[in-house]
Amino acid sequence: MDRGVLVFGAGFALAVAAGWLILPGVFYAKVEQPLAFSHEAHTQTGGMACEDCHGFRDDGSFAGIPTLEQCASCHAEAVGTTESERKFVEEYVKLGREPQWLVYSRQPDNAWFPHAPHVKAAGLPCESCHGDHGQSNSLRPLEVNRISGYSRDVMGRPSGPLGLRRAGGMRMDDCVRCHAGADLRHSCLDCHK
Amino acid sequence: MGSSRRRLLQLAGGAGAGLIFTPAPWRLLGDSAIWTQNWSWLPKTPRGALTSRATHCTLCPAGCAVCARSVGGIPTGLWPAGEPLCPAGFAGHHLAWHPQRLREARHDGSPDAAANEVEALRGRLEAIRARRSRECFAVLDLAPGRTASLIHRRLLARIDNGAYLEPPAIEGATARAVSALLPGNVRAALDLQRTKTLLSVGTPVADGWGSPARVTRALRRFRLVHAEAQQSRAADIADEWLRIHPGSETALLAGIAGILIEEGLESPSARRCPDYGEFRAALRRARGETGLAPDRLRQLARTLAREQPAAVVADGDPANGPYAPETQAAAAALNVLLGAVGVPGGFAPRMEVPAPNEWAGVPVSAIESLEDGSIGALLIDEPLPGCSLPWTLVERKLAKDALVAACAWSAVGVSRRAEWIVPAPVFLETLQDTPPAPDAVEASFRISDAFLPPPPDAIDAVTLLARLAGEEMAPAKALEERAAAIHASGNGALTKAGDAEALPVTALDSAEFWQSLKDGGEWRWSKETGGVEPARLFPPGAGLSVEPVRAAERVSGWRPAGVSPLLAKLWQESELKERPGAPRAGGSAS
Amino acid sequence: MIRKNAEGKHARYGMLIDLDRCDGCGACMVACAVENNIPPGRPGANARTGLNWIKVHRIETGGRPAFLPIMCQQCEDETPCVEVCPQNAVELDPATGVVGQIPQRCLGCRYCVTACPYHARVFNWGDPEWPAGMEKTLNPLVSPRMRGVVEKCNFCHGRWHAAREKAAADGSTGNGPVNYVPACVEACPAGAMAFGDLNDPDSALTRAVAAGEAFRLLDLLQTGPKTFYKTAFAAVRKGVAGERDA
Amino acid sequence: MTTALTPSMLLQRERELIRRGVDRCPLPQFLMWTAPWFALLVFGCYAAWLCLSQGLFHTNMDNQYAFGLWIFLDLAVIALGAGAFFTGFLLYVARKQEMKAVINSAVVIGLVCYSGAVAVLMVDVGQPLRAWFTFWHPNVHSMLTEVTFCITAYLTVLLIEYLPVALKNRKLCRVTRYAVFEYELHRLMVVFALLGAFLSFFHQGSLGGLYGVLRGRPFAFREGFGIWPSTFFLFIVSAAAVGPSFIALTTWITEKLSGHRLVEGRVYDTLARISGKILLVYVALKAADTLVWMNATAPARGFAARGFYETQPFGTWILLAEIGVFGLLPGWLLVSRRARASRAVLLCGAALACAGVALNRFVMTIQTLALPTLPFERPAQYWPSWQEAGTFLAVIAFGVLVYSFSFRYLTLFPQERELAFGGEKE
Repeated sequence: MDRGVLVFGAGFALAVAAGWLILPGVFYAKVEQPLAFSHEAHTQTGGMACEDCHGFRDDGSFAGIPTLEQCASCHAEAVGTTESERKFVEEYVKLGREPQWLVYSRQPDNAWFPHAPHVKAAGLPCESCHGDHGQSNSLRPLEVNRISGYSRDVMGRPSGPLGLRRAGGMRMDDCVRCHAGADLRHSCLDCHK
Repeated sequence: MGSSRRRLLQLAGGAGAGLIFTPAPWRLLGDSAIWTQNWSWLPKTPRGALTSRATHCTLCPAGCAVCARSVGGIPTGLWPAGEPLCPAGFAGHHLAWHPQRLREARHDGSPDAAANEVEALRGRLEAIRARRSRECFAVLDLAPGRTASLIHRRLLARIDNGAYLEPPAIEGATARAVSALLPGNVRAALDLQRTKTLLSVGTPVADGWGSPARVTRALRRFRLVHAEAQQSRAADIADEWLRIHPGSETALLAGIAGILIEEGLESPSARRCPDYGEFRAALRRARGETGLAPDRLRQLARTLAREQPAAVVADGDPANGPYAPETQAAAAALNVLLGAVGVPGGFAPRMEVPAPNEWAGVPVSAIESLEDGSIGALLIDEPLPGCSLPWTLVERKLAKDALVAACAWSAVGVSRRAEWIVPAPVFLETLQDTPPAPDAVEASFRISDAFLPPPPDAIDAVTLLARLAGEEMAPAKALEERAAAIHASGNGALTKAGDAEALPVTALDSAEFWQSLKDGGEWRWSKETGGVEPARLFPPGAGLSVEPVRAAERVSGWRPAGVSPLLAKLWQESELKERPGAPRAGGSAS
Repeated sequence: MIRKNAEGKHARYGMLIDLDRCDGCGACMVACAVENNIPPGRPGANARTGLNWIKVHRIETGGRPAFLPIMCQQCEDETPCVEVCPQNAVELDPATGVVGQIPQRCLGCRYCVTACPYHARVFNWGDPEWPAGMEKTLNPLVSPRMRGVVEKCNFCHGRWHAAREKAAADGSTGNGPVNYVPACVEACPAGAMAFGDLNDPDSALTRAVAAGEAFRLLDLLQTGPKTFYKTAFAAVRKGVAGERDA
Repeated sequence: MTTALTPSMLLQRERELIRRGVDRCPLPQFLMWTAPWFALLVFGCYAAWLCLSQGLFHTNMDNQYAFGLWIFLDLAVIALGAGAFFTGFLLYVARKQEMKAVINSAVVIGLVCYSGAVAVLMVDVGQPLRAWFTFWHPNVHSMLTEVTFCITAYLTVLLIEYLPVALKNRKLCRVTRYAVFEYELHRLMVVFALLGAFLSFFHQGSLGGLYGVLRGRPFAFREGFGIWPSTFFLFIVSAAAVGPSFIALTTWITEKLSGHRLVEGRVYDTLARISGKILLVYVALKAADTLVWMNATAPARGFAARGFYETQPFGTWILLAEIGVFGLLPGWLLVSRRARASRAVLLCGAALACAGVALNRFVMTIQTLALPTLPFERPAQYWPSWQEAGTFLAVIAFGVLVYSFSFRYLTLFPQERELAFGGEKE
């Protein structure tokens, strides 16, 4: 067991440690949201439900993130005292500038995810895919894959530290897990466009 | 020295081996493959609410009803709404983004402010007025027959010695020749939807003539006999193709007319025409060689006489432009002989869309009618692609130091000759309406709404002319006034978008009428006109000569596929439009 | 063959094209390009390098020429392209009978393009380019492809997705066949194209096929195409489908 | 503490790399020989870079000719590269000891042919970054999956077979650990030779199967046994037939270029004899298959056989040339002892055999795509663009360079020292 094997072993251990602990973080760039926003403030103190802001349009398509004027209907003037709300009213509502929210669940352009069949036909609760995002008090930064450009919540195996699975699931594996069970899995064309 | 390098190598070897057991290389492999589907230079589809609104396609006189599907307010497709659409219609929403679209004003090719052009034109106008010279201020309207054209003529009346010019158009040439035979200034149009047999001489019936989509849908209903020297697209789809000698169009028409008279198959209204005897004499002299067997000509004449209502169209062909006046006169005379003039299914009198009475303006004058060098300033209005005009025709009429300005959709059309070019708002950027279709007898008024913002310094020709005439006018205002005039006339009925039944105009108030027109509704007015008798067989002073057609100035005037780059799918990326027997551009059909 | 399964959930979409009505105007080709975000031709593109999911051919038949629109025939008997694709980027969707081409998995080896007897597959020889601003008019139901991948007609599967979403939004919970119309069928001014479900016995398509007036191209190759053609003239059928000794 | 390298020291260092008892031309002259090939390699890499970075519109391929000329050249190069597996098979299995003289050269030729072919495939494929999808989502029904698996596997086997040849280099085998590893590896060569033969048997066959399974192309479609069309077996036999001939050709060319004898006459004779016999077997099988195809397979699919040969320039001459001139003639030349005796006739027979197999690959690739399948289609012409030609020339240049360096620094021909320089027997 001369020194060569030891050195080789040291290099081996170093690489494995780096690979599993540090590298996954390096794959993703953290991007901050333009504004701090608390779902909890709106659902608890504001007493609102998911559908109030994230509703369906009358033609059945999902409206997604509320528009500025929807927010401005309550926030024409600062309702609370928090700094981020003041910044929202000053820099966005007054100037009529649409905040560029970063969407955690933005699916790739080639994936077709309609909310109507899942929410209305299958009656799934928002938490089944979005996890506890609805009760979050602050918005975590969006982790964008530096190479593929997709959000971490949407693409690739959840390789967090030691590969622990993240809460909620909007990755392909999560969709396939439900669809395979409910005999809804025919071919790639079901969800790809 | 040796051992430290070897140690380093061993360390690197260990690290390399260790990496294999971490997710890093495999994630790299996976992410780079996924990266190939999300390249930054690949366009992303737009996001936003999917909406669909009814409007009309005003890219050609047909004015077909369309449903504009939009994402976030930007139209992503025009789809049929009850009536068929032609290929250019499906890509009409691309005109606003056309790569050759002019977006900023230009003076002699270099970018300049649009306002300078208005000043330059106003200065030239003052100079013409000051010099009291014969020179006139002319507007060359390359999309004649629209409401904007009427406004041009009204505003030109306010500018002393203003002249309104229309390009020599092929379409409707026969209809114009037949109108000359009708008493009074009644305009005739071919009632194609009710025709049973149509003899088209050279007219490209299958390439955007008349209302292209309606012609395609009606093709199975009437028998089309097409006479042309080369196997064009119209010859392909015709039920019978007569391969005549090039230039023997007049001989063919005269031949058929002769056989009709010989066998006494001509219509009684023709016999009643005063110049019937003189026409028969002229026919005997006009014997020409058509390249067809005599019995085939006889059989064709009998078919035309038997399968009524039959009509003859000899507008001209894209290769040679409009036919000589003698040919069109012969075609008009043949229509009279067949009894196709003034009756449904033939050349019936066209209902005119009412316009406000105070819109009387300068008369329409053809470019040839002006004397040479008489145009001091020329404003070209080119809102659409599709009109090509031999510039020599216009150049002769320009004065030495004439100023040529243009309001154009792009700088590549006829407007490339202009010193000043200002971008004009195009289809879907401003309210527009369509000229009367050469193959529609009933009067109809349809407009296309504005979906997109026009380029920042775009000026409509009407607005520019209004500024010169010291008046405030915009396309929307003009259309609204015309709608009010139509509503005041109390004629016709309005079909709201999506409804089937038509409401008489009187049942709506003026504001609701205008609003439902903007929402894609359509006003129609048709009245069963009593049989109008043709006044004569021949326009006064026209002879009947059968020597080959004098190739007029090459004017295509057709609506080629300039609307969107996607039409390259037909003209370049497939062999569909290749002329049969043409040398193979790309190679085999695949 | 995908037979209709017990609950009647599976569809086998097919097409019936009346060659006597088609006059080669090309509206279907433009409508298809608008609906499926097919980019305008590269400079110098020709009939063989251009991108067209549906191509109309002009065919000499002695008398009046025939016009034949050809797109992917959605073959279902050991589909040639599905058999040869090395990484399963092409598969026959049992729910709709459509042969699906997945651009994200296709590595552009073009083996399926050689395998297809109908030349219905085209390859992106270069990156798709639209004039500045025109990408705002792309159809969100279809994702634009990238260079180096094969693409083909999938009976406007984006519209099938939209129809499924609309059905769910209107309260239907099942995932049975939905009614939708591809872009070319909606576009045809002459009404020459009919789209239907071969599993549905009383659709116009199935009746015409059962009545035997409809024929298929290259049916001796037994690939089971689901696009049927119809014509009243023997000369047109001979020009289009070749000698019929059988 | 490396001292400044004077030119003479450099030459001395370089000569130490060359095998003892064998002399090679001086380094400058060798570099003069490699310079044009390097230029060609750089030019070809630029052409390939254009295709990779901007897109395949740089080639003249299109939707009808989805496979271009470089795919035919790929197939031909892989067929010629079959010399490696077959020579290995003859040496380690059929116990033909003469093969020992050319086995190293055969391995290098095989490595060069396969790596070149795979490199061109990487440029020809539209999305090379997704090439691993075939391993991750394999379609077990597709012949191309099998080709991809076996070619990559056989490429690694070739690399492993190349290692001992490389490690016997005079300087490298001074490191004891390499020498021990090389010796151990040498004892395992039998296993790798067998593995190589098995993998080559399958991918040469699958390359043939690529065309045989095309039910949409009646010109190429063949019935077969089980899932393998007849072209599967024809491609294997033709590759095995042409392998030894190509080895004989390259050995002769190297002799001419290096100016001294490398192998005994007996080796040429054995290579030619084996190649001739298998070639005649191939011609018989090919003739039988063509008859079955013309009378049964194609007509059943509605395509009369003569229709395939009415499109210019693919007349019936191409069929007769492939079976007659390039099949029967070289077969007879290589088999008859009298003809084989004169080296010129032997080499001419070998060259004809190689050309025959290349013509077969050309016909299966280009003629299959050229012939129309729909009755109204018109045949189309295709001419490769300079980028295509440049990419393939780069592969040839890469091959020549690797072979030149291997010949200079490694022992490709063990008998060379004894034949050319009177040294002791290996």
